[in-house]
This record gives sequence, C-alpha cells and structure tokens, in this order.
Amino acid sequence: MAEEKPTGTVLVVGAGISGIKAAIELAESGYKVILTDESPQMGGILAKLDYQFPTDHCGMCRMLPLVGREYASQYCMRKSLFHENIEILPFTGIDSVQGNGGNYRVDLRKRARFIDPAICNELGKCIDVCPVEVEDEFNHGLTRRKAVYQAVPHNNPRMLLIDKQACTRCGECLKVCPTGAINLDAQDEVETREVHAVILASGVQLYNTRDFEDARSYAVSPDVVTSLAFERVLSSSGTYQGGAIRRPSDARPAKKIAWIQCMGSRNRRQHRDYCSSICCMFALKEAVLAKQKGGPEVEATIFYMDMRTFGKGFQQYRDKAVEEHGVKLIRCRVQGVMLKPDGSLMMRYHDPETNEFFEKDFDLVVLSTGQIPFEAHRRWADLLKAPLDERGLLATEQPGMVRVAGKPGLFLCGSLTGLTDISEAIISGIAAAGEAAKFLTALGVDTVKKEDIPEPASKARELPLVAVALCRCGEKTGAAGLDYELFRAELTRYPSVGAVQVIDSICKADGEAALLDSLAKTACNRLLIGACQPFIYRRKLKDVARKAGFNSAMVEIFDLFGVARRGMAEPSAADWTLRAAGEIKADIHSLKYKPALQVNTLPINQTALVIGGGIGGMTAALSLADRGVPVHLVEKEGHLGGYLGTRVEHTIDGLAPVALAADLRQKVLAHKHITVHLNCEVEKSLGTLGRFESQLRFKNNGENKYLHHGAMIIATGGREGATTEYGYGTSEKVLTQAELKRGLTDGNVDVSEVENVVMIQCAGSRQKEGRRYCSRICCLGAIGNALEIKEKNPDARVFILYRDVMTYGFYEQYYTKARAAGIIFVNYSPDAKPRVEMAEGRPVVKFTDPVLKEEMELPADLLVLSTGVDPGESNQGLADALNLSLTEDGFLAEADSKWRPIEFQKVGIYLAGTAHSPMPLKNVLLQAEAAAQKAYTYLSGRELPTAAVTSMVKDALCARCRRCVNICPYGARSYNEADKCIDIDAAACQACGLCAVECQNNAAEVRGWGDKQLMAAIDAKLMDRPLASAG
Amino acid sequence: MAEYAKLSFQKGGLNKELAAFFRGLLENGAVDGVLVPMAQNHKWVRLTLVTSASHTAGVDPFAPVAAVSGAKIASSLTSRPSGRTIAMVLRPCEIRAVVELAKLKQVNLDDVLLIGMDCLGRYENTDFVKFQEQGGTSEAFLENALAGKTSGPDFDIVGACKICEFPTAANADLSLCAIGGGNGAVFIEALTEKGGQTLEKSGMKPSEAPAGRNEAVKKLAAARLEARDKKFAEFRAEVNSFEALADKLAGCVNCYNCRVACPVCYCKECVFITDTFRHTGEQFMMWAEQSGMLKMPTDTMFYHLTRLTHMSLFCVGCGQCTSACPNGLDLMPLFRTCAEKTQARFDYQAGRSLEEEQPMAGFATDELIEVTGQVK
Amino acid sequence: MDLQEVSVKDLWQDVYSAGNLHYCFNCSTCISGCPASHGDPPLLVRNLARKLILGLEEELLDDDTPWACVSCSRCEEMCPMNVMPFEMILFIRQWQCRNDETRVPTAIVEIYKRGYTQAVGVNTELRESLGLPRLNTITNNPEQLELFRAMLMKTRIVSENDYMFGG
Amino acid sequence: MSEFEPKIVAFFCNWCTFTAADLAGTSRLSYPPNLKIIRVMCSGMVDPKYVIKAFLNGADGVLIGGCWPGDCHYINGNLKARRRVALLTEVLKQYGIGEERFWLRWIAASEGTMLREVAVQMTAKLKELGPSPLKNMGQMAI
Repeated sequence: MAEEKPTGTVLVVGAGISGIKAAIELAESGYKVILTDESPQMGGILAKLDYQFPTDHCGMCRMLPLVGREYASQYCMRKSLFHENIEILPFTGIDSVQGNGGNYRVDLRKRARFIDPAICNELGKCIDVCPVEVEDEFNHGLTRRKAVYQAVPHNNPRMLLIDKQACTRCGECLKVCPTGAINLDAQDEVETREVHAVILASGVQLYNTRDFEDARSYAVSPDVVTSLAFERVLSSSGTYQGGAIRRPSDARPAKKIAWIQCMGSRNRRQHRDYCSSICCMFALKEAVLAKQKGGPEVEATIFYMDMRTFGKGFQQYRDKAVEEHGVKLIRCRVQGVMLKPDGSLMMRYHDPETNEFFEKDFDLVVLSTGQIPFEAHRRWADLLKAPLDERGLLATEQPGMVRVAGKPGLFLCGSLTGLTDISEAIISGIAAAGEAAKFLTALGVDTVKKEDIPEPASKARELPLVAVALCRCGEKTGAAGLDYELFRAELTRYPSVGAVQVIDSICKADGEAALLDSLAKTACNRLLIGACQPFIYRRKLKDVARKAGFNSAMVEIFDLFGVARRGMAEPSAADWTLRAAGEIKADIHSLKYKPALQVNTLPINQTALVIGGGIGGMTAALSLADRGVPVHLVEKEGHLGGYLGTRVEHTIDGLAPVALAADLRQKVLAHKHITVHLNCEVEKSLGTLGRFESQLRFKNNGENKYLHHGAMIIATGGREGATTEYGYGTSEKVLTQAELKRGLTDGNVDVSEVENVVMIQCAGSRQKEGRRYCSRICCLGAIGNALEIKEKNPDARVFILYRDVMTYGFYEQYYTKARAAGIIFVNYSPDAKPRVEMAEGRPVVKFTDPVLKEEMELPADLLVLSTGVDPGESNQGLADALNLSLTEDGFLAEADSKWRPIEFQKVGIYLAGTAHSPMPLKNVLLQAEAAAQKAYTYLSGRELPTAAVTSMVKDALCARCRRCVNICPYGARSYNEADKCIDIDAAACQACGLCAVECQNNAAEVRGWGDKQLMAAIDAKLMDRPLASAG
Repeated sequence: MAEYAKLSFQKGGLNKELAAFFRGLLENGAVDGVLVPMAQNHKWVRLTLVTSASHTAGVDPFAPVAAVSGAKIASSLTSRPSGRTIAMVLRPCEIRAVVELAKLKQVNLDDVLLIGMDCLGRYENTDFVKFQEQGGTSEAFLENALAGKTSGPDFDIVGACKICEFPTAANADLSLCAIGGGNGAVFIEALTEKGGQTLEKSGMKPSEAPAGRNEAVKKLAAARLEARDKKFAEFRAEVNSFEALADKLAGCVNCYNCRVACPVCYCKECVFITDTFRHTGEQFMMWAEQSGMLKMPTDTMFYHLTRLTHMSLFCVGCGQCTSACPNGLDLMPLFRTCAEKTQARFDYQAGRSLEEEQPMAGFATDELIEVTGQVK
Repeated sequence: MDLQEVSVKDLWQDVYSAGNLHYCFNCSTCISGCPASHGDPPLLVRNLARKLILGLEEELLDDDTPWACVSCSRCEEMCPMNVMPFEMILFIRQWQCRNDETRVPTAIVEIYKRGYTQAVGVNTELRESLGLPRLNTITNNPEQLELFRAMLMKTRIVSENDYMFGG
Repeated sequence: MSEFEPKIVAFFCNWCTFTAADLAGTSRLSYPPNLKIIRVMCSGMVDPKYVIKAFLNGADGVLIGGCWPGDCHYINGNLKARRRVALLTEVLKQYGIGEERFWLRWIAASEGTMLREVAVQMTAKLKELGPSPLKNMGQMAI
C-alpha cells in the first residue's frame, strides 16, 4: 500500500488582491493553503477601494472560483473569504522561516487581539464606553476610532480588537462586556507550521507624507491627502456622506481639486528613480469619480509629467475622462503647495499650452503616491536569506518572474514584483500559484482527500416534516437575549414542524453528539439549524446531518444571531425572539418545497489545446506537459517561435527572445506529451469545459483534423503595426523601429557615419483614427535602439519625438539612461504633430520645441517610426470560430478586465500574450504561466464534482424559444441542433437564476431556488397571525 | 416596388376567381400547399391546408370570421418545419402575431409564402353562423363594410376589429387588396421580391395600383384609431384600480381558455397549470385565515396580471381572448390598454418588424436610469 | 531655426560641470517655484537648461536672465533629477563672462553703486516691531562702502570698464 | 387600531444588498422592522410573479435591492432585473400599484447607511400612502 503521501500545503503571506487570488487558485487545485495577513482583517489595499478602475465599480467577488464554487464562500468578500482548503490567519506575522523548498518550518506569530472573536457578540458596547480616541489609520486619519475598534469599518464579522499602544487599561470595557471576551493580558501566540512552499504576497510600503522629507513642501494642511486617503474621502464608509466631497479640515465642499503625479516616484534625488505604474490611472479614475460624486461644478486638474496610459483600455479611459468628464491635464510638476489664511491651497504652475504662469487656489490637493519597495524586499531577504538584485529587490529567476532566485519552493507575486494594477496582481497571483503547484507536483505530494460520508436518500417526495435545531451558544447567550423557550414554543406551533431542539454549542464535539442523537429520535425528513456565522460551519454541520441520515440538500443553516439582530436598536428579549421566529418561518416553508439535488462528476477530457506556437504558446504548452497533461500545439505558420522568437535577439530588459524560443522549441518538439500541428488553424470549436471539440484545418493541404480536449489556451500574439505616416515607404531612410532593430542586429543598417537620427513615437497610435490604444512596448523599443546607436556611434545626435514616454515601473531607469547618454527627448502634442519633408533625399523633420516654443527642423540621416502593435489578423476568425468577441481595438475581449483578465465568459478558454493586448515579453511569460495554471486546475486528473445547485430544464414544458440561452451571462446553455433540446453546461452554470425568470413557464428552473420555494417564503413573510389558528 | 395584379370578377364570382388563383399556385409548383380559409360545410369557414390543385373550389378568404388565430396554425405547421413550401393566407393581426412568434422561434418563415389581405373585421364565430344562415356572402360583407356598414340585424364585427388600426397587411409577400379596388375587382399586391416572382410565375398581368386605395386605407385606419383611443380612454377610466380590475375579472373561472386562444401565448403548458400552482390544503386554509374568506379557485388576478406581464409586449390586439371567454369577459381592452403602455415603455410595437429585438432580449448598462432614480 | 547649423554639439559640457545635465526631463519643477520667474523677462531655469542641451550658443551668450537669479536654491532643493540648476545658473554666468569680454552685467554697476545685492534694510520697522537689533548695513558705514568699492576696482572686469563705474 | 405599519417584502441580492443589511445590523444602525427580507442570489432572480404574488398577498410595498451596475457578481443580472422592473411597473401602474409602492434600488455591500436610508424612506412613503388597495377587498391570493 503506497505510504501515506502528505497533502501539499502552501503558506501565502499577505491577503491582498494577489495573495487572495493565489490562495484561491491553489485551493481550487486541491492543495491546502495557510493565508496570513499582518493587519487585523484581510483585504490589503483592496479593502479601501470601493471603486476600481476601469469600471469605477467594485467586483472583487468575481475573483471567487466558478467551477468549484460550492467549496468556497458564495457571498461578498467583505464578509471575509471562506474555502474548505484555505485556513485564514489575520493579524499574524512571520517570525522565521527555516528549512528549504519541500519542507519549510514557519514560526507564525498570532498577534494578541485582546478580544476573543469566537466569544465576542460584536454588539460593540465596549466601543461605546472606551474613553480613548485615536486616529483611524484605515481612513488615514480622516476619521477617529477608539482604542477598542474594528480594523475595516465595513467588514463583517467585525473581528473587534484592542490597540495595545492606545489602551490605557482603564477597564471600562471589561465592565460592560456581556460575554467576557476581553482579556487585556492576552499574549501573542507563536505556532510552528510545516509547509511545502511559500508565496510572498505581502505588498510593499506606500509613499506617505509623514516619513518622507520631500513631501514637506506639499503636505501643508490636512486638505492635502494621499491618493489612498482620497479613496476613503470618496467612500461611504470613509467620510463621504453623499452630495459633495468634503475637505477633511473644515468639511467645506471641495469644488476645485488637484492631483499631483509622481509624488515620491521618478526622483533621482531621493534615490527613487522608478515609476510606480498605477498612479496615472487611479488619478484619472479619482478625478472622474470626484466629478461624478462631487457634483457638476467640481473642477478636476491633474499635474503630471507623462500620463502613462499604457495598459489595455487605459488610453480610451483617459480620452473619456478628458473629453466626457472634462478632467484637465496640465504637463507641469509643481514645486509646492502654499496654505493661504482662509485654508485654501495655492499652487503656482507653468501651463505649457499658453506658456504662462498661473497661481490657482484649490480646495483639496491629492498627492498621487507610489511605491517604496526596498524596505519590504530587504526584510524578506534577511528573513529568508535570499539574494537581492542590483536594484535592491528580491532576485528572481528571470526578470519579473515569480520564482525567487536560488530558493526552490519560494515564490512572490503582487506588488513585490513591482507595483501592479489589479489585473496584473491577479495574473501574477495565478502565475505564482501555478509555479507553486508545479513545484508540489514535482515534489510528489498529494492533493486534499475528502472524507466522503455517503449521501442518504433525499426523501424529498415524502410529506415534509421539518426538524429545527437551535444552538444555544455557551458564550454568546447573554448577549443575543434570545428566549429559547419562547422560540421553541413559537416554532412548534407551525404546521409541518416535527421537532424543535435547543442544543448547547452545536459547533463543539458534545453539541454535535447531542444533535446526532436528537435527530435519530425524530421522523423528520428536513432539518433547519440555527447557528452563528453559518458560512464557517456550513460544511461541517451538513456532514453531521448526513451522519444522522439527512441528505445534505434537505439541510439548511440560518444565521440565528444575525437574523434576530438586524435593524433593532435596543429590543427586549421577547421582541428579538418573536422577530427571529418570524424570519425563520420563511426558511421552514422554503425548505418544505426544496427538491432533491444531485451531484455528479464533471466529464473532463484530460487534454489541452494551445493555439499559437510563439514564446507564450510554447511556455504554456510546456507548463502543462511537464505536469503530464497531453497538449496539442497549433501554429498557423510553418515554424514555431512567433514574432519575437524569430526576430529579436535581445530586449532592453535583458531577455533574449530568439535564444529563449530556440530552447523552448527544442523542448516542445522533444516532449512526449506535446503534439505540434504546423500550418494549422482552428476552423471551428464547440462544446464547453471538459468537452471541447475543435476542427483543425491545415493550410498547406486543406486537410481537416478533429480534436477532443478539455481546455484551451489562446496565445496567437499580434503583428507589427503598419503606417503610412511621415513619409514611410517613400525613402529607405525612413524605417520602423522593428526594421531598424533587425538592421542593427544583422548589420545591414550602418549607423557608424550617421549624424542625426530622429525617432517619432506614437506613429499611427493613440489617435481617433488608426490605433486608439497605446502599444506599451514602442518607447522601450525606441530607447533600446537609440542606446544601441549611441553605443555604435557616440557622436550621432539622436532625437526622440514623443507624446508620453511610457517607461512605467522599473523601466524608468532606461529612460534616465537614454537621457544620460545624450539622447534628446522632444515632446509634441497630437494636434501639432511633427511634419516630414524630403530635401536632397533626406527626410527633414520639422517640430516645435515644447520648452522654447520655437519652430525647429533637423535633416535626419535616419527617421525611425514607432508604429506599435496591431492585433493578429487571425483574431476575428478565431473569435468567430470559438464564439468569442473582440474589443473595439481588435484584441480578444476577456471576461473581466480586472478580476478575470485571462479568462473568457465561457469557462475553459484562457488567454495569454499579445492576443490579450500588446505587452513586454516578461508579461507574456507571466500570462502564459497563469493561463496554464487555470487550465491545469481542471486537467490535473482530479475528479471534479459539479455543483449541486444548478439550472435544469423540464424538457416536456420547453417550447425551445431559446430566450434562456441568450440571457445566460456565462454561455452555459446552448441549443442542441441535433437533439433539438437545450443543453446545460453544469460546470459553467452559476445558478444565478436569470434563465429561470426569463423562461415564463418554469421549464428552466434552478434546483434549490424554485418558484414554489420562493413563493412559500413570500407567504410566510406576509402572514400576520401565526399559522396555527390558536391565538 | 409594390406591383399590383387585378383580379376582376362578376357578381358572386369573387371566390371562383380566387380559387383559380390558388389553383394556379399549386399547379405551377410555386408552393406545395396553401393554407387558406375555406367553406367546410354550408355554415363554417375554416383554415384549410390544400395540397391538391383540384381542391381549391371552396376557398373564401374574405369570409368575415377567424375561428382560430391563423398564427397558432402557422406555428404548429412550421415550428418543426416540413421542409415543404406553404402559402398562408392570413389576416393582418395573424401576420403580426406570426412575426412575434418567428422571433420566439415558434414559427419558421424560411419556406413560407405569406399572403396577407385587407381586413374589414370579423364576426364572432356564432354570429358568423347566423350571417351565413341569413344568406350573407363575403362579397356582400365586403361591399357593405367598404361602405362603412358591418353590422347584421343583431350582431356586429368583434370589438377588437372595431378599434384595429391595422386594416392592411405589412410584412407579407403578397396581399389581397379589397379596399380601393371598386366593386367587381380585387387586387393582388406584391410586397416583396418573393411575392413579385410568385405573381409573375402565376401569369397574372401586372396592373396599375387601385386608384383611391391609399386615401381609403388612411381614412379607415384613422377612423379605427379614433375609435381605439375612445375605447381605451373609456376602459382606463373604468378600470384604474385593483378593485375595478377584480370586479372586471369577477366572472373568470380560471379555465385559461383565453391563453389557449391567444396566438402569442406560446408556452407548451402555462405555469399556472404546472405543479407550482397546485397548492396544498394547508396553504388554502392559511390564505383563508388571513382575511376570513377565500374565493376559489384562487390565483385569478394573479394569472391575468402575470399573463399581462408575460405577453403584453407581444399582444397584436386580435381579440381572440374575448372571443374565447366562456363567461363573456371582454379581455381585449384590458390586454390592449396594457400592451400600449408596456410596448411604448420600450419603444416597441408587436409585429412591426422581424429584425426589431424584443424588449426582454437585450439590456444596456446606462439605460432606464429613472427606474432606480439613483446616480452614483 | 535649423538645428543643423545653429546647434553646437555638446555645448553643455564646456559650460556645466556638475554631473550630467542631460538627466533633465524638463518637468518644470524648477520654474514653477522660482521667485525670479515673476520678473520681466522671467528667469526660466528650465529653458536655460534646454538651450544648453540643444547647444544654442548664440541665444545663450546674450541671455541676461541668469543674472536675475536670487540664489534661493529652491530649484536645487526640489529638482527630481538632481541636475543642480542653481549651479548651472552660476556656470552659465561664468561661461558668458569667459566667452564675451564685453559682457558687463548691468547688475554689477548697481552693486558697485549701492554696495549690496539684496535690500535688507527695507525690513527695519519689522525688525524693530519684533525687538530685533538694527542691522549694521553698508549704507550706515560709508567707509566700508569705500573699501568695498576699492576691492571691486581691483577686479579685472571693473578696472577694465571703470568708465562705467563713475571713475 | 394601532398606527398602520406597512409590510414591505424586500428581495435582497445575496452579494451586495444582503451584505449591506448584515453590515447595518452589526453596526447597530436601527432601521424600521417593516422590511421582510428574502435573500435571492441575484436581483435578476426576482421573477415578476413573486412581486405580483407579494402584492396579492397583502404586501403594502415591494423593494428589490441589487448591486450597482458593474458590481454584479453575475456580470449583468442587475441590468436585466432593471428591464423587468420597468416592464412590471408599467403593468401594475395601470391598476393602482405605482412606482411609490414598487422600488428597485442599487445598494452596494459597504452602503449600510444607504440601506437604512432606503428602508426609512420607503416606510415613510407607504405610511403616507396607506395600506395596499388589496386590504379593503377583504380577500387574499385572489
């Protein structure tokens, strides 16, 4: 008998966006996860953002798993995350990490909260009496809080705790605490845990106005806030009360608001010569929100140096902010803010449009603050004895990747890989989880085995007889004030209630035993359990019920205390009890009409199809094949390698695409699990997760091949941008950056004698006609070529005419290096573009110097145009073949740009690389790894159950009108042309019920949310007098 | 492109000429079958599927009766299509119902030649029998109706037709035009490419448009519209509250016949007869005890309000619901007044066009802001 | 203006020797807070740096604005690229004098006459109101003024152009 | 008879509005107990039949709470709910159940205060309007 292999366990440090996503991915792949977070409640920066770019809305619950959804919490993430395989430890630090990959011993320091959340009834009487008031750091000091407080104001459960520094031990709270949950002498607990791998997702410190001296000339009043503090000014759980945005100092409505970009970033003097990448976009978002929430007369002005809108849809968002919302952008970095006697904030700036100075008063100034990464990296480097690279960041195996160099089993993601926006935090989280999963597979550890208790018969057809079990919580009794006897008396009078049991501490062992034997005695066939925090004990209580012979579908759990407490300020015990009894009537009625539910396993074909044989496609294919998944790799051309892999020797950030592609090609062709199909395209693809069928067509001989597979990754890349502007095509002295790069590499562009080289950025890009988006890589490409020219010919004069230099993140150092090498950057505005005329066979470039406002011209020996990246020409064909859609820019439209960036609405199809949008090779590799991990979750050979609660079709009633097919947001319903009926993809269906309402005669119904149940609940809610005729 | 062909006839010879026209369609293979109103015995005219050319003698399309809505027949003929081409002679309201059913995938128009007609109204089925017994003929009815007189001694055309503002057929391939043709002549109008080819193939000589047709149609439609608005105003003044509606529906016995007759109620089985509405004794007692008494059967207003919500967007105002009610409840004004409001809310008109998306099929992010009245 | 003719390559190297002036990405921080930028013509430090980088020697040679700098060094304190703009101003002044003997900055005549560069006396009442001692400025010590003038006369620029300094 | 206490059947979406209700509960924001809360997975799961049934069974008002457009866990469930509410409002308006008795409101998970606002406003509005017209018809579920 194979000796018992341990269950793979991963420690994820930091429960911000990236940490949560990494934890969910690993949990969904069947591994155990310990998710810790320094702060008392999880969420990181996410908890402070009510509105996220680009939809200006919330959406974090779309991070939750779709296919394995019933193993995770199915409610808003502000009520915390729950997943069977994830153990969440908030307020827990890492004291030490011993050992190495495969067996780490980690000392976790569970910081003392001085209030035991298990006992605390969260009514907050202690808060009322606490005399100590301090600044609330969640709202960045905009609001104040007591020494006993809730870390995140809108989270639930509240998880109250005491701030030891602020607490004066006056003991007032002890007097009023009804449950004795407070212990002022509690100590931190240190616990050692064994894990196989560690993912660092702790995030980095943000620039603030207290600890950094260069902020002193700006932070002159409380009305100068950081961008994160401004998010709290916008939030209703911060200081926003509706109608107007109020100044923190005197609560006067703020009508004129200014943003100052690059606060703390792009500053050689302070040794922070990097860009924090996300501040431009969240400044635009905040400006738009300020105008929406502050009223029409709000003026929003952003002072910037380069508006870095490099990502997918970023440029459109900027255009919309400027054109539709009237946000003003001024290219000037102000030297400081002056506080005037009346409290308004004066700023003097130079407006390049009019070339004049202005002194303007603002009501509120927001400092767009960036990242300060070094301290976090150094702390981890010391703790883990891991090497730092020359930039002072944790060295990773390949630049920007997620594997910590020299430390197998140690990964990092989120802003530790460089401050990232939400979508990249999610992608790096998935990629880190993927690498960790690969590491665990190689280690040979096992996934979680479920102790399955057989599911008894559902007895759904029997006359309904409901048993009700009420937990009398040992600790919380006094607080909730429920009069259990009155409760029992009220419930027993309802018809079809078989038995009412009051059981002490149902969550504890003896409570469980008491429940078991009380159920054995009743003839009831349905069970309703009243407990606290049902979402935590749900699975466990259902297992107990199963042991007592109740089918888990026939068991429901309601939040006994939450229901009673809702909305009643100081109710008497009787009020609460009758109120709770009234609420429970609906649950009893609804349970009576609940049908039997059926869980079966997902039919998963354990093969993957990867479309696109470029570096991204090959990386994804290898990542899956290395874990034993058979992969079919389809490539349109006659060779593997893709655009970069066959043309570009080296990139500015140190990657060597041609060499990398050669290595990948060699591994792919030799891999026993990978079948390569060259000159081949996907003609048509039908089916859903686990059951795809694709028709492959070979271009050279027109043959077709049919393939069955379980998941699909699209990595079809893009094309070099085309242009006809600036005289391209009329002289061989006018090249594109790609042509120049090739010419420099293979030598047939000789720069040794050139005198003047002029480069023009955004040729055909970021314009209403032509490419509306920024292709993100051309500034890097131009600077790379310019530096190479200077290297080969130091006397050459190189000018780069640009609109915004998009060297975001740590790429800023290349922009600085280029300037230092003598390359002269000239800014131009889109409505005064440079003009090119031919004179004596040389292109003469005419432009206006933005600083001196003088017309200048320069004859160029070489004019190089940065034409960006066009979407792949096969994108439209592919979208039609797979029933996907394209964005207005012609790239593939992902399911959710922030929370599901590499997935589609239809589950089972994943996306990587330039098919998503133009991106540097580093990001292509990251997305390829993440896409492989998403596919591997279902192709790992594990048996995956379908959800119990899904939609179903009563075929006899179905008129085949297909209204339910069109309305499904997940494409989980399709009309089966052959059998003339509606097919449901049990994996993709999320039981949202839209189809059931669209179908007028209940042919489409969600099992567990049927009309009968809901109508019974409505009846129960409206009955004035109790059901029984007595009284 | 509306081409016309003139079909003149001696007195009493209208149906003979029409029979010849339909026989021509079958003989020249334009269609494999013709669904057309035909006299079945001396009293009744019923929609009949004629497949042999020699059986068209009894056709009587202009008979002022529609025993069952033609749209329901079209649905059963084409929801699982035979693959054969069928010409269907239908009244304007039936064609508008067919347009809605096509969008609901209940009718497949691929192999259908739609033949519309001018409709001057229809009698209730029982009244039509009296009309026949008193020797009434379609020709006579047409003549009188065109002169504005549609009533018989103790009966008149159905309420729905009195207020129907769509006397002529749109969305059809061909149309039998009686208005403006003068006595002794009916015109066949080709409205589509397919219609034009069928006309050519049938050897009919093209003729100029009937002289006074447009004004006559406009005048008739305007008169009907005025009658409609008067009827709507009357009905709305009378039925504007729950009590009034309950009073109006007091005679309803939940026989659901109005749903069976309604062409756009396409569900195979209405939800009100599924187990969702098969209540237990305990539930009846519960409701009764709430206010001390309970009319049985229950869910009457529930049924009508739900039917209004489900189908008022597709209601074409054909009046079959009123005709079908055994207790004489005049449901047509209830459904048409409601349909006017709900269709107007989405700027939609039932039967107007095959391409127009039905309101519940789509949605947009920034629409209907007034529903919640909240701006972020 | 055709850069090909006008621009002197690497002009900045023989003017500025406090590191690499090219680091400047003309972000306008220096000019937005510069007190001398209020003057007419305004001193635009950023523009001077730009002229140096573009090698516009002619324009720079007879540009008087560097002399308007009040040496408050705010630009230097706040310049994110640390190109020491105040040092640059001084380098430009020295370069101008080196390359153009006729260059006598009008400011020197003023200084010779007045004996001071910044008028601090204007704050006398303010100082008294705050109980601060009177400043012993040069205007109260005529003999010091003479010594100062004699010292200036020894400098080449003043001695060679003594006609401008009242003999 | 004691002062008229309107009965409001409130269909709350499990993700946003139900969380706001819990938040209101835990932060002890007292709001009128007239709300009879029924949890549904999405505002798009509220069938017009439920609203009609609620009114026919004596509800004085019906409130549907959903996520703001763009927040919906199911991408666009709330947008479809808005169309259905627009349709049903048109139907019921003609028989005396107007927009004041049948509300659709967007309430995000962190907007506990907004939830109380809506509950207080609706209760006040219905007290002003008086009992549902069904009451004086003396029968239910007709």
